[in-house]
Amino acid sequence: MTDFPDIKAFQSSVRQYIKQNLPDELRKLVIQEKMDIPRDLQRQWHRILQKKGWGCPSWPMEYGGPGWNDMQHFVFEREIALGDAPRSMVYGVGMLAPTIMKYGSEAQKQEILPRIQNADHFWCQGFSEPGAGSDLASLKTRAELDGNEYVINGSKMWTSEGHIADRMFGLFRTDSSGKKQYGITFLTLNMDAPGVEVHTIETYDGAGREINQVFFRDVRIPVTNRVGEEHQGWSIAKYLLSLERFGTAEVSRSMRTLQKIKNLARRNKLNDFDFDARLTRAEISLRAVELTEYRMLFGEEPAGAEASLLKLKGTEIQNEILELFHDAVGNYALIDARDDTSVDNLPENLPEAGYIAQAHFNFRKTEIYAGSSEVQKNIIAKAVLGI
Amino acid sequence: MTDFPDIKAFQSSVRQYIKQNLPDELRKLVIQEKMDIPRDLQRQWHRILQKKGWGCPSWPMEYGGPGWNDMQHFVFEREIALGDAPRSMVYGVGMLAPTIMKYGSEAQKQEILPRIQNADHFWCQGFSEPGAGSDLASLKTRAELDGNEYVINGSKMWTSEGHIADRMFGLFRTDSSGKKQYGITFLTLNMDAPGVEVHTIETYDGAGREINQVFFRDVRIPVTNRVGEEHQGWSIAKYLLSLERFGTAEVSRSMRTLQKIKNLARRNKLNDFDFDARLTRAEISLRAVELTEYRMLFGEEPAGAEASLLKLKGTEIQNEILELFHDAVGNYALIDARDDTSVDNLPENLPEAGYIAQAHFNFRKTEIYAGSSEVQKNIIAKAVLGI
Amino acid sequence: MKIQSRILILSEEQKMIRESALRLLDEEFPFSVRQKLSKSETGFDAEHWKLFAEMGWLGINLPETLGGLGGSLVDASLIYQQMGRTLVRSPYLTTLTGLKALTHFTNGSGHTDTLKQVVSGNRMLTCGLSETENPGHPAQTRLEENKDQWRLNGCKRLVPWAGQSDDIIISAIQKGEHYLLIVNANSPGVRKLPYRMYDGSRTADIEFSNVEITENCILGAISKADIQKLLDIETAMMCMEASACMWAIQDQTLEFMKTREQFGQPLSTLQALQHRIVDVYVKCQLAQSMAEDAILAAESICNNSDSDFRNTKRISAAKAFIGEAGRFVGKEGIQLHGGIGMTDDMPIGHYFKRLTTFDRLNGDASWHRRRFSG
Amino acid sequence: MKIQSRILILSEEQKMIRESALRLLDEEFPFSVRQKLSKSETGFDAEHWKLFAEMGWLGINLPETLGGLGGSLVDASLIYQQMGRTLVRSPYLTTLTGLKALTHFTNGSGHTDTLKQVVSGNRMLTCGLSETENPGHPAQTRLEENKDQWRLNGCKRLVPWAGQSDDIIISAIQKGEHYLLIVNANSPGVRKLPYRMYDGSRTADIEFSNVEITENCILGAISKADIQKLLDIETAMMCMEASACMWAIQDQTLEFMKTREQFGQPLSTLQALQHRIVDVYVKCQLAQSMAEDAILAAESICNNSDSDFRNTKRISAAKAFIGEAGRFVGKEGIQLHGGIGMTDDMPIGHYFKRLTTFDRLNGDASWHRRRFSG
Repeated sequence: MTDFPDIKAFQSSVRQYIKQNLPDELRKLVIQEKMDIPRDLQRQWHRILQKKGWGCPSWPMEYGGPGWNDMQHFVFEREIALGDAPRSMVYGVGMLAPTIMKYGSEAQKQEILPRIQNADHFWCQGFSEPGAGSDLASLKTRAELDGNEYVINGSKMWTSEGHIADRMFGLFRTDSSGKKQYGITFLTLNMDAPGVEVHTIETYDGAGREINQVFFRDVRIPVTNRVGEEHQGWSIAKYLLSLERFGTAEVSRSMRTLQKIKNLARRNKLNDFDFDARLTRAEISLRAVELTEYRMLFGEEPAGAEASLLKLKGTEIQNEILELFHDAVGNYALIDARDDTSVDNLPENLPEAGYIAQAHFNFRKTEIYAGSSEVQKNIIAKAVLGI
Repeated sequence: MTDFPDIKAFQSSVRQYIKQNLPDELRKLVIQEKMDIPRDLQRQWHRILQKKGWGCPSWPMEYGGPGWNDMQHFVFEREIALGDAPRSMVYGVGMLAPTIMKYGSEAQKQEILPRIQNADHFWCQGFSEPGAGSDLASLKTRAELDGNEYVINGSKMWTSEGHIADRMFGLFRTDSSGKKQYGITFLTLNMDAPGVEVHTIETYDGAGREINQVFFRDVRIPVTNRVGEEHQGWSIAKYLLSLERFGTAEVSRSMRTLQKIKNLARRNKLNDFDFDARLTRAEISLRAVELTEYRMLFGEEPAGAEASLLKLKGTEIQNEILELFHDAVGNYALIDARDDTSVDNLPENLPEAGYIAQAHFNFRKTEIYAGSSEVQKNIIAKAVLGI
Repeated sequence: MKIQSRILILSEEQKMIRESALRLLDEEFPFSVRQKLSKSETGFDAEHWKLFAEMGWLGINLPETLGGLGGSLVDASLIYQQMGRTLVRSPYLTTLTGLKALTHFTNGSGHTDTLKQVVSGNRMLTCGLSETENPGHPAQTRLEENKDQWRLNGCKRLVPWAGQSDDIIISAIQKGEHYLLIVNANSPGVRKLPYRMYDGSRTADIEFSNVEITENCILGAISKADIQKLLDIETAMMCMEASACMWAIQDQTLEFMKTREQFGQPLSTLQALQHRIVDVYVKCQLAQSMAEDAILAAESICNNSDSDFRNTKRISAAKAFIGEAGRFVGKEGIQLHGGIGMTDDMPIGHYFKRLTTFDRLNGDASWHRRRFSG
Repeated sequence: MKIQSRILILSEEQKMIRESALRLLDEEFPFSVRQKLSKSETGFDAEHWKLFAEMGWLGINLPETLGGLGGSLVDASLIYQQMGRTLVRSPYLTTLTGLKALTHFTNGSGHTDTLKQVVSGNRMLTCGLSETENPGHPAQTRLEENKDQWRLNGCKRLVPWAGQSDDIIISAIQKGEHYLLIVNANSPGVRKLPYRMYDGSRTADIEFSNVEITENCILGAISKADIQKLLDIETAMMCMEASACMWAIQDQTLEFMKTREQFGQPLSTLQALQHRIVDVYVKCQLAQSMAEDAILAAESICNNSDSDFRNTKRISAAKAFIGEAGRFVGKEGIQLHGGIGMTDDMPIGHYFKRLTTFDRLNGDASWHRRRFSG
């Protein structure tokens, strides 16, 4: 493998810092795979990282980021996962900010970026709609120009963290006359604007508040909230979505889950050859994805659409490993972690039973969101194999 | 399960008869999964069965068959497989004969059926063509009416046993003006007619002479060789192909292979948990197919298109089991059984090494022929699920 | 898709049992009611239980002299199958197991009154035979004689609906022999640690500290093989339930695919998705065959006092197959629904949770595979 | 699809090795030639072997002082990768292993002449380290001293190309210690039982009856761990070959799908088949990563005298993964070709046979999984 000088030193400084500064309360929530981590805890952690200049790891130095190379960024994200620290604030830091850097006006940069960097504003994403999921371009929520304002009507679906967000960026229909990719405009808005209503969508796993449907009724926002040209939001969205390509494989998180299974199996002294065989297979498969991710990030030539396979296989193996974890915990994994009495009654030596089922059910979403497995296969077929 | 009185007695009489009358030479070839069983041996065995009236097990009594009910027929086929007897002569006995009984003229019945029953004539099937496999109706081999004769030009592909057959039945294009299912005519012909040429297609597994391409150059056959109406052969073909629906699951043969694996594993004293786990899974899957076959044959309501799943899953599990057999034999399974020296050199206690690889490679065909797995899925989607 | 038996050949009467069960459950137990009950105190509705009693379902396997219908295990399984299809949650199965334990081994003598009250829905009974993940693993709970008094000490884990039950049938060990006891759940020294399960059903660990047991409550000695039989019968019933759950997922997913449009056409027109729903359909068919075979094996076990290892294997094969196939079908069902499949308002996820529970209870697929091949 | 390394970062020189190997092999070893050679006496062509020698491929890992090119294991693996891609069959790999054994453990002293002859293609060398299915299982073949004479007795199973070799390197046991020997294949007492394999390669069981061994032919004592190292290096090379075989199947199948029409449209337009060739593509990518990682691990093994269990595990993970993935891809390749895929004239089935062979040799997937997790 390529040598990156001093990368080991960098890695251990990150590991050390996380270990010493991650609040216990937060670490516990992450270990328990909680989806609804409170806003103030998220902010606290972001600011702890920001003290080192690490709050926005992907940002270039000119915007106050650490200016890391890909390898440093990669190592940082791995240490975050292995250290049971929360995922970084993906919507503001990871998605909107680079988009604003590329497509935003000077005023927008001044306005938006510092507030993300300081975790003053939490962002959410308004892309999908009830009738537009995988087929995003068929979105219908309208933004109509009225003087210096857009008037928004309709609703957005699957909005993660919509209930704790201050701002939303999203795609809105400003013209329906042409082909469906045309007439989409990229806008930002205040979540407390009159006419915005956030309804939680409960998921079958009972993960708590995580995703929402956001309704708009005559919501008025200034034209200056538009990013890029009117009707031309589709290409901005494509850029923004391409930022998700790496990391969605969740390799680091899966590595951490594997550690947990082995730790549990040692305590439980499982002696089930069938289970062992499944676990070994999963471990080897994860290794294949891990090495492929590495190869596509740092290898001979940069990966393009091929990177879709990381999301495809990464989430598949992620769920396989969570299933193994669920099975390793045994029958106490069947309890409903939303019920406090049930959690209190659990045998002391089996804390995993308090969260594994929920995680196991909840993470099935990863094969669905951000381009479902089927969409990833379509992308590979078309963009890589040319069929 | 439904009680069939005396079925046990029937079963043991069949088992007994096979055991006592199956020639050793033939038994050995069947155990070795040979595909090119000589014509005279096949005939000999057919006549041994016919002595008991069992040569044409599916035939009704009026045509000289045993007139068995479905359960007897089912039990008979199972005993044939478990007793290492060869498959019955499917093209003549199993496919053409019932078709003639239903669609043939009185003269055709007189002419064709007794010669099948006595194994005087071996038949082969001329359906597929180089450009018409799964999409059978797009066949192009022409039969043009010229006075009292059809003149055939073109070629047929994948013709099993074409090199030992006396006769062929097949589908030929007599009209190309309408939709492609129209204008197909069902004809029979002599394989020694002038202009017929049989070329063996070698398969990658090296199974010997098994399938052929048959070329026709101005082959002339009398109009009386036509079965049914001109241009209306498609519906006859559909009837004929529906006769294959059961049995193609090859459950009985797979049961026999499982016995062989266990026998071998006992001798080899395998102690490989990973292998054992795979074997147990396969055994349970086969059981699921076996029970489903039984249910569809003898259950509450007769199965229609649902029976496609038997072919689909039966061949899948068949190949899984053959793969396990191959793995159980170990590295000597890698030798090429076509090479006599290699076979002679094999360790004495491992006769399976002399045939398993070839069977393992050869039987991949079962997921392709007689409607590939993909075609079976399309059928189920359309005819059962209505999509 | 209508469930048709083909290995089971049903009488007209049995078909009627099946159809009327489906009609009643569909009517009384729509998904909205299930959702409401999920977070209720007891997890099921006493009115429903009364209805089950009125229909004769609780006493379906009991002789008429004990207030039952004298029906076969297959009869009971047809009702339970429809509970799987409609995702009804109740202590039905554990009640049947408890009654079977009570009557099969003692013919109910001395507990006729309890029996009748259970069958009429006025008293709740459950049965806890396992103490670990391995079904039928020998009991550690001890029955001890001390100064002419019997005392019970130990713990039974995850006894279904034990928190909602008046009586609990358990096994305990005394001088190396197993005994079957019926214990009043409210006796002094009985401590319940209740749990809500993620499928909304209820269960509890039960700790026994020096619980006084009257002679009358010791039903009799029981062999390990006989405990195993009770579990096997219960497992076969579960297989019928689970295979019906699978059909429900198939139906709902197929329906969804036919109506949901993407890129301007119904999902059901996309060939890759067609082949996947076909895979789901095929698993449902295979699972149904296994379930029917298991219930027939269990009926043989019921009817013969001799233990037949072949029957045991038939049930283990079914449990292992349906355990895996059920989870596969559940996952595919959600995936084919897309985001909608993740929502709590859609039944699909709840069927998946039930099928995941099924795989774990009474020994998971891996355990039953080992038992099958052993 | 062009094979690009991404874990391996290649120098310009290494890229040239890879490209020129591909060009040469494509030209000299088209499928028709392979087919012709399958049933020939030796299974490969002496002219090709001469060419390999002229290109310096046989001595690629040897120092220049011994007539080699002084290249790294990665260099050798790039050539062997292209042999996988073009399905070249020859004793190349076992020759390299033999040379490695000869030089690594003895630096070739005393056998310089043999070395040079092998490198120049004038003498054939092979290496047989296993006696059972388990790679590196301790040797039973015995080296015995009798009246100042060394004698060899025992049997080595399935030694690659042993029937075509002049010298065979084997391990034998003497007083509990393992020794590496070089044996003239035509010595009295050596009996060869040759086999043709289904991938057309040749192998043989070699029986030794009282074969006289001169002192000079005893290369030295060798630990079990060192034998294992030789096998691990060979296994990593095989992984590079096999992952290239997989790419060839992917390419050929994709091409077939684009051109073959059914129901009036190319197979490649059917979504269900698209998703399946995507699965094949994904397996190829994953396998390539594993292969590259294995060869890097093997290079570490070459460069360090210390045994590092982590490197061993990396190689086992790769072998297990590619073993299974290769068979999967082979089966899918045939299935997606339909009937055409069954014919001997299409390369696809031959690649599948090679990948099946790959899974078995040097320990199958199941063996390597156990080793990985152990």
